[in-house]
Amino acid sequence: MLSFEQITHAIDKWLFTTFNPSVAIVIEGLIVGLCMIGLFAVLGLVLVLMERKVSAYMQIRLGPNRVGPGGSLQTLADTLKLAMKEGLTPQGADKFLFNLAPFLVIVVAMLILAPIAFARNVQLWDLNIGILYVSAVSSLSVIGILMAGWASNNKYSLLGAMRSGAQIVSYELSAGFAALSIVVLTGSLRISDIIESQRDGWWLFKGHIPAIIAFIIFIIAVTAETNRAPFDLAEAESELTAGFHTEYSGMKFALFFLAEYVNIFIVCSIAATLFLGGWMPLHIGAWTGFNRVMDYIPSSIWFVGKTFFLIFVLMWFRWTFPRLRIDQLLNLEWKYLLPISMINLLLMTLIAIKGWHF
Amino acid sequence: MIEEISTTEQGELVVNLGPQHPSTHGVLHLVVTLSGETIKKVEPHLGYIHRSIEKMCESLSYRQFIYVTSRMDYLSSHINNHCCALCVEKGMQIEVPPRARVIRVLMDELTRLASHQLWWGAMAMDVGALTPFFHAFREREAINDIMEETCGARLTMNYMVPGGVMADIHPDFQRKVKEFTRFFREKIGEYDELVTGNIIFKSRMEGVGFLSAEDAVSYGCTGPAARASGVSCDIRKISPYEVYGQLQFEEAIETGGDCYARYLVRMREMRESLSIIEQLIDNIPDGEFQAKTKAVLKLPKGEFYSKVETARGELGVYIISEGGTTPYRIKFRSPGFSNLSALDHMARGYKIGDLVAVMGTLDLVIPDIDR
Amino acid sequence: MGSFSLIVLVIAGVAFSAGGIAVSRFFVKGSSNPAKGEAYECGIPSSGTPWNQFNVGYYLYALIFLIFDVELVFMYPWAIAVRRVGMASLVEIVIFLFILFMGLLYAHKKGALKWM
Amino acid sequence: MGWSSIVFYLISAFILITGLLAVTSRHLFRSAIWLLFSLTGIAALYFWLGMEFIAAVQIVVYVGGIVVLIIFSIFLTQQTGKQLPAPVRSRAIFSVLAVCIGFVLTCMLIRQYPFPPSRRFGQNAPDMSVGAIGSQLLSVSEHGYALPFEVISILLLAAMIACIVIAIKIKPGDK
Amino acid sequence: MQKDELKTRLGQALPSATFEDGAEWATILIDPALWEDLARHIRSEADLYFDYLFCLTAVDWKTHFTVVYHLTSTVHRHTLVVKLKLDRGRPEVRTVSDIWRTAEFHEREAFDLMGIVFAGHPDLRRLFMTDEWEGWPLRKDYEDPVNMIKL
Amino acid sequence: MAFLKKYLSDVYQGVRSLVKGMRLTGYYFTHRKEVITQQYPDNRAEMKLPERFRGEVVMLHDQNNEHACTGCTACELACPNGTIKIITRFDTTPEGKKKKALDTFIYHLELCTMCNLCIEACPTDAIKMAQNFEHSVYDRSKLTKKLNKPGSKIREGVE
Amino acid sequence: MDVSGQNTPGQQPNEQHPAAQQPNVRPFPGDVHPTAGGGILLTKLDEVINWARSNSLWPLVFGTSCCAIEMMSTASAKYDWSRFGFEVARATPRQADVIIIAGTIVNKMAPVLRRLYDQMADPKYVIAMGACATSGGPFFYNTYSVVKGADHVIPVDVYIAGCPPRPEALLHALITLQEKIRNTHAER
Amino acid sequence: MSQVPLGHILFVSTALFFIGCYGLFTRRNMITMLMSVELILNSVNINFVAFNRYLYPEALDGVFFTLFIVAIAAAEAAVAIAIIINLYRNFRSIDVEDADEMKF
Ligand code: SF4
Ligand code: SF4
Ligand code: SF4
Repeated sequence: MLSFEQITHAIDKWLFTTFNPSVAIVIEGLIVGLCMIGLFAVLGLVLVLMERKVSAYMQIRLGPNRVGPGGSLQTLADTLKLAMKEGLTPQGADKFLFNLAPFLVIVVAMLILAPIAFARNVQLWDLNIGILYVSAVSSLSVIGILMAGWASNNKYSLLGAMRSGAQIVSYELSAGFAALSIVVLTGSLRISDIIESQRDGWWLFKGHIPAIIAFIIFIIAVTAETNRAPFDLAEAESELTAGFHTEYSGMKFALFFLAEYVNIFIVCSIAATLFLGGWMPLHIGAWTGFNRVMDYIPSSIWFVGKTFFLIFVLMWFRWTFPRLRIDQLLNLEWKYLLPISMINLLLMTLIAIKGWHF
Repeated sequence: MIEEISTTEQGELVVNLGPQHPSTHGVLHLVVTLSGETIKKVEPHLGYIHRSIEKMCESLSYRQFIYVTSRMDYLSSHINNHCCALCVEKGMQIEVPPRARVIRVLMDELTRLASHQLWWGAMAMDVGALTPFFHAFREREAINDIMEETCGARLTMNYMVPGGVMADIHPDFQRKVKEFTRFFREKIGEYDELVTGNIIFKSRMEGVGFLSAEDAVSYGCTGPAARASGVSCDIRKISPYEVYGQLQFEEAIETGGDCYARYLVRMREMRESLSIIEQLIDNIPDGEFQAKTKAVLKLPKGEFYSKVETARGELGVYIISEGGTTPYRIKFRSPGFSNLSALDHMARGYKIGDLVAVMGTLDLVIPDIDR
Repeated sequence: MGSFSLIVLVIAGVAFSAGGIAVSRFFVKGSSNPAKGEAYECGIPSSGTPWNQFNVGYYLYALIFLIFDVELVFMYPWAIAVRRVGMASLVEIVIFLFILFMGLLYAHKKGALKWM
Repeated sequence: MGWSSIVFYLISAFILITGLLAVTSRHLFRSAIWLLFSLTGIAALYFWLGMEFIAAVQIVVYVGGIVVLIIFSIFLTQQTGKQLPAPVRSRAIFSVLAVCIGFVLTCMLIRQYPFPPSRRFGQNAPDMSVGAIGSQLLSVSEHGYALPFEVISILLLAAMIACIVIAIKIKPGDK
Repeated sequence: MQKDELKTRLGQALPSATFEDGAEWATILIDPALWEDLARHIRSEADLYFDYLFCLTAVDWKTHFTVVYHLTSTVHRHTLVVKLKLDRGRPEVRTVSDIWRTAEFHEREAFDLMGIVFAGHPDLRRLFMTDEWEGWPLRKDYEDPVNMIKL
Repeated sequence: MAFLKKYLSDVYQGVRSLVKGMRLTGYYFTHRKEVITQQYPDNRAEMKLPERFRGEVVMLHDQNNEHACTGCTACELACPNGTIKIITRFDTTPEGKKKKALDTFIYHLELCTMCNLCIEACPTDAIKMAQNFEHSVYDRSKLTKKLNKPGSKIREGVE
Repeated sequence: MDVSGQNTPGQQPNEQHPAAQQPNVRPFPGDVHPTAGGGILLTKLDEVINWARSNSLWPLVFGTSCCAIEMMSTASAKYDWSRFGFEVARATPRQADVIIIAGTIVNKMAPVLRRLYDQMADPKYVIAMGACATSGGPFFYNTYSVVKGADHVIPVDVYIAGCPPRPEALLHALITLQEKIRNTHAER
Repeated sequence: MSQVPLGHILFVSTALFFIGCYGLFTRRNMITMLMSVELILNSVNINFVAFNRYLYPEALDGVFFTLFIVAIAAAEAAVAIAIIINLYRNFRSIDVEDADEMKF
């Protein structure tokens, strides 16, 4: 069947045969840019709708079902409405930074998409420090939040921004350690290598207990990094009315909203790549028969499936748990996750060196 | 006065929570002085829903003024009406027929259940868990339907009249209530599963907002807020009204004094109310549902005080009559008012997140405080 | 398509956000009134500046984070080299981590990780 | 002059402009943001030089760490509401002069010294991958950096302890 | 302690007090000047120990005010009603908010709605009404043509 | 060691309690039958309101446009918040003597609190509570109603 | 079309619902008397904008008293207003589209309400829920502190009678508001 | 990258260095001075990397020097800011003008 891979490469070849390289690359860049914008929009719409439906069913209700078939157009209506809503800037706010913050957040989210492998050989830039690049760029997003909270000239915003600042930077550590424990196994930061190394099974299964621990820690950490409940102190509605984007309205608010969901997608896809083999179908050792069957499912499906499963898990957390208090939150990181992940990393190193993994 | 507060010592931040705020359950206005995230001072500002009910009642007849009181503590509106009816009956020595007494008590307990369910959902929402709210409302709706069938309204059912109840219970009443109790007995287990045992919730609640027994009495706290500190203050036990004297039920008392204790007290009260309902539902005596009363009620000259146990604590109605058809002066001693006065004492030194938890477990209803 | 994609992505991001905001600018004429620009504070006129607060708590965490961040950076090349270098790498990293772990313990003892 | 050199000059311009803004802006927070951009630009420069790892390190440590720390300290020291005072004119002029002179001199030096381009520059692109860095970092041979590696950890430990010792003093309640 | 025992007990504690009959609880009418001492007395005495002030009401009899304190004891479970007669010119009485903490809010309410001044109260401000509100709404002679529409 | 044991058991207990909660929400997520939503605007037709539900006060008219209101204003007096205004007129009976009769029954729905006191008070059961609750309008003057239909008159034999 | 009580189902007390008996007399929803630009032909763009606005009304979390409880019930599972996409209740007026004034507005609260309304971003709508918000309701007479109807403070788009209006009534009001939005010129 | 001569990169780094110096001279606020120092350090890093890339592409020592400089810069920034905060806490000002009477 026609897979993502073939399409993209056909386009690529055609461009480079018909035009001279520099023109071709410009055109290709144009296409890619449009695709990415499209991806953003679609992700925003789909994920928000998904969230609302999931929460609805967990809360024994129906959720949006009147706008469009089965409520499918609900989020579209919301987006349009937000676009048609006045975006006001409070006086006393630092206008420049206030307007800059949403841009920064969106651009950062965009940049992280570069090394993500959406399907077999479908990847913008397979750079040799893939994972490190992702964690590096994602550490930029906290600046956007601090900027927004700072510029709003609003107490709730400032409190929310400081909270999420401390929270995000803290949890970056354990996320990094968890990722490292896979890097130790693969011996490369390159995304494609990491996926390739799971040809005979996903690390989650190959890596014994340490891999599972690392996986859990990673999920918790990214939940905190994306300010999701139960770690959503930045937007703790009942305490600070809306956290760092209290003063944002209309499209600027929509951009924050969108960036939040795109970040969720990104971290989940990274988790899927590290532990569940990205687009790699479920292979088990040398069971060639089984593996071949699995290969019939196109790689893009695998990738999307895994990612959305993880996203669902995040939503499951959100709609089940109460919110932590700020000090408990930081305790969890510094007293539990960080030490555990350090020890876990050492175990993993031992396994890697001794080659005990499958 | 906000200006005068805001010039605090360097590094202290004065934040207004409310009047419009998700977690203040209405229009309570708290001026919170923070240093970092730690609460230095909480100053409640009331009156954003002060509807001058006491003044109104001075110009309403003894039949009419009852309905206004269901707007005070609308979550236990039934019990408010009950208290007023009791006070009028006390003044006129009306003998309430036994059937009416039992019906009243049943309604009270159902109201208490509904109120506690809403509290449970809302408080879980305050600490960030959104799903319990919807589960709680499923049960609450079941109660509302029963109420609606018999009283004709979902929330502000004006069902109590001096001398009994306005109408006889609906034929389906007993069946439905039995169904409900069976249904709720199993669901309350889910409550524990979802919230009570949850490690995050526990750590949010335990050791937060401590209130000692002495302070509880001195601040005039009543109801679950005081019982959680080990003060026995259940009017249903101390000075039983209606048929509470003949019933077997326990006064839920904890000694923790913190938010978690208050939480547990209310959870136990739900079970107690259930058992009360189960005791009564099958043996409602036959007979009149309303005593014969004159068309126009006149209380003799004098003072009459009656108190009942609402879902929030001790509600007192103090009527001073000059012998006319309207009260000369009427005073509602509302439980929330006194409980709120302890808020500052309870919240000091904790985090701003804890303030939300404390308010959640105090279960404040602002119109009840402001009146 | 290599590093060129970064440029493309930046441009795409800016274009996306700018486009969105431009649309709203174009379509909505907002009414304006004195209260609109004021900071929202639950409907009460905001008092004092939000920028006067001193909470070392957040800052301490950021501080310790920075240290561990640098450590993490150094561990990436290590993690890759583990397979090639073998047991020696484990020894070295154990020393490395141990020393920093001391730091963590010290911070814990001093209560720097205790929220105030 | 091809794509890459255009990109280079763009990046350089970006770095210098934002850097200049960072040291001249009168809003403390803004100048921090400009610094952030300047550092990011430098990271981009490393990317352009083909040193992805260093670029990532630059972002992680400087942008993700130091700038965040600076922003926090700005939050704490409350300078942020008001503008910074403009530099005293005499001092400004003096420093501009000094800086320009120094700059010109250095540039002249750079110009007249012919940097001998490495023989192997064109062919066999060197192994700049992280793996190489890693193994050399861990190796104990004469080109190895194992010892500095460990020493760094000591340094970090010292820094952390120092910070805590200083910071503990200022904990409200402890003073 | 029962109603009449309470009366005798208080009678010897405070000879000048007069008792009202016919009410549900022991009701004692005293001179405002003596109130604070009596309050401390009945709060502290072991056999009285009225530690719980559950209602504080201010009543406007057109000629004068009365302030009614409903006290009870969580130990002995007996109840006492204390009434103070204040003249309409300058209604002032000593605060008891330092004896029963709950009085702080109740007294503020009484001040706000009835204009009773409680000397020595920590902060005697308007509680329900806005600070710039004039008049004492619950007084019988209160008129507000703007807001009050008579039925 | 004891510290470590406690540490681990803490972790275990915590995770267990969390899993419990997730199991519950998971159950509800997977069991659609638990959904209790009633889709209001679609179920208008079959919506069953209890007959005691108090939606608004209406005056009963029979087929030949007659009601039972004598204009005694008992309801007006009973109403705690002046929702009802009775305007009476005197029309002459065939016997030639003047008789008080209802002219207009003005009912301020926007004031009414559905407290049922007027119904209780009415000696002739001329008014009752209807279940209609859809009272949303764009301007509130539309909520002030005239309950007796134009041209309606009092039913024979009602005193 | 008017809702005056003549043809309410009072005559047949056992009839469940007005619509059941006079479907043609009272089209759903409410009475849509022509509002500004109601009758005139709308452009396609207007239709799209109005469609979006009417289908994503985010309410502000604003409940002062009893009616707020019924508002909660409307949000709750049984009458789930999220079916219409109303469930995104925002705590900050900047992101909210509609204030549902659920409860009594007293003189002390009025300026707050005004300020909240002012701080909302355009376009913004107001629903007065319950007798109190509509006219002062039970507290119309003999009270010194209650605002006699929220429309003395801010312009109201839709009024609901009832004390409290049952959740369906609130849904009905929201649908009525949607109707109104669809019939207005989208502002440019 | 081969078309861009090494001199240009050095030019950029020098410019950055002196921008940093300018900030160091003119600013009186400790935090901004710290920022200037960071700029200076970065300009040095650029040099290291560039030299390594252009002149000794077979070795990695430039990279390592950069790495260690980064690490040291981080430590230095952390300590510096700790001190700044502490000064601020005690003296309510982080202006070097009044720094002279600041002593612990
Ligand atoms: S129901 Fe109550 S408020 Fe309504 S008209 Fe009848 S008496 Fe008046
Ligand atoms: S409705 Fe009934 S009570 Fe009212 S005026 Fe008519 S007859 Fe009298
Ligand atoms: S209308 Fe009725 S229910 Fe609603 S707020 Fe007013 S009194 Fe309460």
